[in-house]
Amino acid sequence: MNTPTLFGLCAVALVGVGLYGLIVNPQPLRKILAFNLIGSGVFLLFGAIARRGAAVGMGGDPVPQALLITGIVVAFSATALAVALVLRLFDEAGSVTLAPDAPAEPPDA
Amino acid sequence: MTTSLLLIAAVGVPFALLLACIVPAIRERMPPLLALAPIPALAAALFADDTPLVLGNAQYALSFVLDEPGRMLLLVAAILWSAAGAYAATGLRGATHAGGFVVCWLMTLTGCIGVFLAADLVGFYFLLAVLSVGASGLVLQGGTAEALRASAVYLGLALIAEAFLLAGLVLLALATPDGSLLIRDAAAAIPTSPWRDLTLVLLIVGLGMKAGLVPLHFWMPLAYGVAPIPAAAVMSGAVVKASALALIRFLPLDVALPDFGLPLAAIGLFGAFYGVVIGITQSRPKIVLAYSSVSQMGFLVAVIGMGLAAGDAGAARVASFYAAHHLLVKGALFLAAGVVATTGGRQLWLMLLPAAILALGIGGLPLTGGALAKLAVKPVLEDGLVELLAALSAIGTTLLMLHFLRCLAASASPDSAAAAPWGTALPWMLMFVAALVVPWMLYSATGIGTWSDALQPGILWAASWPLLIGAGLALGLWRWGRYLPRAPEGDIVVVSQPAMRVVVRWGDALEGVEGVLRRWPVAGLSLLMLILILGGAMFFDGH
Amino acid sequence: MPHSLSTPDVTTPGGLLLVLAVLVPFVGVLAGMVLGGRGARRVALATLAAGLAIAIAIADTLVRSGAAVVYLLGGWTPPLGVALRADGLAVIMLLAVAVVIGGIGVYARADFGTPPGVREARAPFVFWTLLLAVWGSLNLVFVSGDLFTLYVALELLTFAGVPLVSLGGQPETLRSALRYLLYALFGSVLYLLGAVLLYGAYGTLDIGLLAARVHPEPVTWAAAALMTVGLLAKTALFPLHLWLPPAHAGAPAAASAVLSGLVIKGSWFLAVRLWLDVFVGVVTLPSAQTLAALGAAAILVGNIVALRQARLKLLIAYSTVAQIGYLFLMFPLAAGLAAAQLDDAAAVNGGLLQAISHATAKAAMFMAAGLVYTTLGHDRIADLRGVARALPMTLVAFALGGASLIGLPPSGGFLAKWLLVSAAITTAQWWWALVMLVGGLLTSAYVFIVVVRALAPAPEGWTPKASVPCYQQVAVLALALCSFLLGLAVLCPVDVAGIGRAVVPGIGSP
Amino acid sequence: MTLALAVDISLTLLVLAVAGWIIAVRDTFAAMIGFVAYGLLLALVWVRLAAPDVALTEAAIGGGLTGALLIGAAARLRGTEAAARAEYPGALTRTLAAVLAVTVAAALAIGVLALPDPTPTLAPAAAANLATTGVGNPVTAVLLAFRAMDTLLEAIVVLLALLGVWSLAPDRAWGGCPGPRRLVDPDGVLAWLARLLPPIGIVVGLYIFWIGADLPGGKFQGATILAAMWLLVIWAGLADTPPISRTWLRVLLVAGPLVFIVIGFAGSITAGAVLAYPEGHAKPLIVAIEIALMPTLVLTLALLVAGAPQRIPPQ
Repeated sequence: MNTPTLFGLCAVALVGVGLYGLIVNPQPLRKILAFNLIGSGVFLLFGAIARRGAAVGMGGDPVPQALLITGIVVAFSATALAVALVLRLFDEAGSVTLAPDAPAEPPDA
Repeated sequence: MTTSLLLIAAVGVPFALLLACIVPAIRERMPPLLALAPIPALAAALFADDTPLVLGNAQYALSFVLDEPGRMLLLVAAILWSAAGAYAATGLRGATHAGGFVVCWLMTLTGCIGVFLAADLVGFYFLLAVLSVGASGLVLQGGTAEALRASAVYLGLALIAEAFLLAGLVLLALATPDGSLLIRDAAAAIPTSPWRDLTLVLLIVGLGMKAGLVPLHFWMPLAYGVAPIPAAAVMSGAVVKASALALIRFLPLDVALPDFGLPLAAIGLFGAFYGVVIGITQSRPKIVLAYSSVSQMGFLVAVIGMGLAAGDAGAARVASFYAAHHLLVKGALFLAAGVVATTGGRQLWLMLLPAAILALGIGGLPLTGGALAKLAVKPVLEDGLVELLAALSAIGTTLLMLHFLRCLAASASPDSAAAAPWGTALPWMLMFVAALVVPWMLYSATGIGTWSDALQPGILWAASWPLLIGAGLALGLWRWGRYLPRAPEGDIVVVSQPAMRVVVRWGDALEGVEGVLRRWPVAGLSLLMLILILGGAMFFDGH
Repeated sequence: MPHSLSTPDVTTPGGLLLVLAVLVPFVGVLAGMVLGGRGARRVALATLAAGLAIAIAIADTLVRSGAAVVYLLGGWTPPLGVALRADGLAVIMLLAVAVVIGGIGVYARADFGTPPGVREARAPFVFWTLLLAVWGSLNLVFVSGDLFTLYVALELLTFAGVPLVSLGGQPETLRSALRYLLYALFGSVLYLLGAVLLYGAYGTLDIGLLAARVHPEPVTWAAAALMTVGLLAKTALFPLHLWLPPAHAGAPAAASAVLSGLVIKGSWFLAVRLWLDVFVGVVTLPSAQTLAALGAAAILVGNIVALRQARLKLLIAYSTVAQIGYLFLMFPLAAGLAAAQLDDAAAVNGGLLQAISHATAKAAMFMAAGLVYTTLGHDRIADLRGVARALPMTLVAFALGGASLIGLPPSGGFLAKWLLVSAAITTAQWWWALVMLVGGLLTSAYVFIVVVRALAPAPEGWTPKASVPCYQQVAVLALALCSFLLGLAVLCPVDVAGIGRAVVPGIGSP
Repeated sequence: MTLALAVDISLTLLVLAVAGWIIAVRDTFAAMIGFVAYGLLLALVWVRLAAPDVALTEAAIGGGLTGALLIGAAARLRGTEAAARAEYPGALTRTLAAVLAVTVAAALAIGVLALPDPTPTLAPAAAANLATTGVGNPVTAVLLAFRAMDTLLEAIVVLLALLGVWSLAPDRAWGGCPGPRRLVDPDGVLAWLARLLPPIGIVVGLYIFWIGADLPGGKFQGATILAAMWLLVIWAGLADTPPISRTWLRVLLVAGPLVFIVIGFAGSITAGAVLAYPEGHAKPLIVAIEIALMPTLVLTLALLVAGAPQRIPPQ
């Protein structure tokens, strides 16, 4: 068992924990949180893979490391958009449930 | 060259008129042109030869050709469309919003002529779809709730039939050597196709539905009952023949396939009697005529079936002849039904008598085209049992037609001064003359037989006795008919209403399940499960 | 191991067009942001024209050269660099999207104008900038040759699509948008996980190189399953469609057209790309059958539920659920053809045609529904009386679009169905043919219901609530006609979709 | 080695425990606090994985900005907690979810253990081409040379997300200032911090940005720190968010990607390919792009956290 493999398995476990949370927790903010957990798991796995690719004096494969930075920023943007949506939904509806109810007919234009 | 021009004009003129309907002003002025729209088709039937017309490039082309069955049917169909068009124009005079009727009429006309001429699978399928959509639109023109229902049933059946046909046509195309899409090549390749049986079943079911084979005939009484008179005339006359013609063209009649031919004939004959039995319980002339169509189309299919069973290529010609006769007579009788309903008093007999001649002609009244038609198909039906059944069917038809005449007379206008306008009476008279004369012309021109053969006393007697028996039965019907149970119009579909309720309940259940699947936790679980299933499907097969 | 894509060693002539196809819409977004207000709309419409020209130029280049168009960004060769690559499949999608977006743009001119007296209004500004963003993202999905770039493209697509859903701002649309966003993110993170695994196993993210390197082993199977399911969630394939119907219920018509016609095609296209070009020899026939089984379920359930909808927009939305199903029937057919050493062009072209004809038809139908809503003030199917009189052209467009969905000739839907049914029979998978035919029947039922209701005469004294400009009707009709006449593609002398794709010995073959 | 491994194992266990707690804990606000801690722990993991660039990004964005965003939202949504708990799915769903999540994770673990050894890597290729880019940090070389397209697209992603957030404004507030107006509490600890920290933060942020070309760090990390400083000032009430209709704001927001695209296309003339740099001028051009991206990123990241416009500023 070496460091990259250990963290690789840790990453996989994080994905599992996140998946569970994403499915069962009804609060949208917690779903966003779970999404971030899965995301960090994926990133961590990528990081472990990068570390396994250490060569020619580099501590890790720089390509995955660069992609990770992009990935983290993209995940942050997604989180920001989702949070803004949740907050606006709260402002408009007073609740944040995601349960699909029979879509009401929009008021006549 | 002339042929190409004639064929292009035959399909192109109605199509161009249809496109011109985009302009509302033209659309409102279109009715008088309805009678003229089929004239190019008439010209093509008379003067074109059998050179194919090919439009397109080497990879794919639409082709049209005027083969013998097509020519016979095109000729009589053009006459009917023209007469019915004149009749329709009279009805539309002064009507506001004639646009819908005109568009559907021209669409149906384009499809009808196109199907009669189409020589390739895709063009045929396309034009058949145009025909079905247009015809269902014509049914809709009745404007009532029943018309809506009948139109829905008609279109639904037509589209189910087209689904069968599409599958059949794809199989045909796959089995045809070097990817030819010509109907002729496809039909020739059926006997050696690896999917021969399936192809034949799909084609027969698909076309049989459209031809009104029992038990898928119920759309006929529904649709003809509610459609405006001229629309019912062209639908029962011309439109329904498209599927008969397709059967003639697609089935490999020169190869004996008794496994398919005999069941087809049996279903056809069953329909021939079924139509009579239900028909005599009806009282509206249009409905009686519709059941007569069920019966006659059944008989026609039986002829084709026997031809297929025996591998008799000649069956194509006589079946087309029979179809052509029925086209003229049935079209004429629907017009008669419309004319009689607006006629009363002394005028009435002037209208009823020709109707009686034509109606009894279907039963085989000597010297009428009907007698010729029965005579023409006789060689195909020479099997002992089938011959007997054919004779019985002639008796039944006579019975049904006499019943029709009685209903027709009863439907006459109570106003003794009422007289049908010339714009409707004249087309009816024209159709009467055409139904009398044209079959004799075709009979000799196509070489089915000679006039002198057809006029031999033995033959005349053979045609007469079923009539007499039928007349006797008709007397019995009038005496005791009130004890007969009454079948609802459109028998099967009406009886099957409770089944619909079950379907609706299933729909409810399905909607409920769909709602559950759209819940977040369920959708999330589905997602994970799918990952495992897909991964597993690769893992276990990959090992 | 056989592979279908040649390694992109060099930039081909005309390759720069691919960069333009991706970046021009995004430059339009940036310019629109700065100019704001009415400027955003002007920029968008100008970009639409320019983009269409670019797409045509790419198609021209492809057909002339007869080989895939390739561009190496920065001159760096994969695996270190990123390549853009457009084969026949990609180019056809590029063209189709350019046409559909153009139609939507013309239509939306009327709905998304900045009101007078205001410098900039929210809905128009957001719509026009995001319309371009959707377009750029889609183009990127079609031409990108790198799995990570594709991930970014998918996210771009989601970020551009979600605000379009919630443009109305009512609680229900916000809820739908949130559900869509969260589920789409769920999908994309799974996709990324798969891509990461592939990099770990093969050291590249380039599609062409991966195609040459992948072989059946646990990591690849895991990656293929994750990526595929992630993409299915974004495509809303049944039973992963929870977000789609509600998202359409309250979205503006033009946004629905974008979402239903185009956005879901992006992730579908990527799934096709992966299965046909990357995971050849990894995915197996049973897995392809699984996809098609979901597709079949989508067709049946979607159509039946569509039949039972009371609102026109929801009916069309469920029709989309069903039509997505058709898009997945091609997988086992292509696999079966390839396994029999036959050309899989019938199945691939069939699927592609289905996608394009659905994109055009569905965009037209949603916009037609939008015009109906404007005119009547509601879209209850039971009460569509008068539509035929007020909006004849729109009704014709709806019917033509419907005919394409049903598969009546000469529509694109017909040709697609013909090809797919042929492929089903050739590969002895007749049950898929059966599903397609039954689906066509169910489709015809609801199209018929809508058209007949709309044909009913209006009650006496009825007047439209609002009149719609003629050009909107023309745009809708034009798109519907595109779909209806797409079957004439059979007259095209070159098999464009096949360019740049070698004949693939197939899925499941040893 | 064994000591290092022991550290790694305990770190792993800690990360997993915090992650499990975040999912399991009843109170959303507490979970958000946990998430910030989780982000910091992850940053440690990144250090252990020899990825200092990522560690910085994770700490700044993953822990810092995301945490701030989520904590703010959780505080506002306190009232919905009870309703959400009532919606909690039943035991069957939870069991199924647990079983499936564990199965998927286990399958993934098998995949991870089956990864090839030695792993294919692009490190040698990157090293071989590093010289041509003129930058010393291979991660920066990947971001701005080898895979510059991804970085360009990423800048556009952030911008699109911002557009999406703005689109959630009520119609009446369009063009206005994002977020609620904060009141100044001159003696509050926040105001004190907001006066104390920014000068330091700005220096640190610019430093991290500047060294990014050659050492770990770069525009994203630097921009995040600067954005955080600005947000701090805003939250303390010392400054307000700018109205989104301001032209200067719009120009700055698009300037970064636009400069990137212009330099990229210039490359097709001067260096033979879009996003290529002419021989010998690579480093200055890369730095130019980074400088142009910097304000864009600072503004975008901060405004993403600030949220949708809510107020029309007094004219």
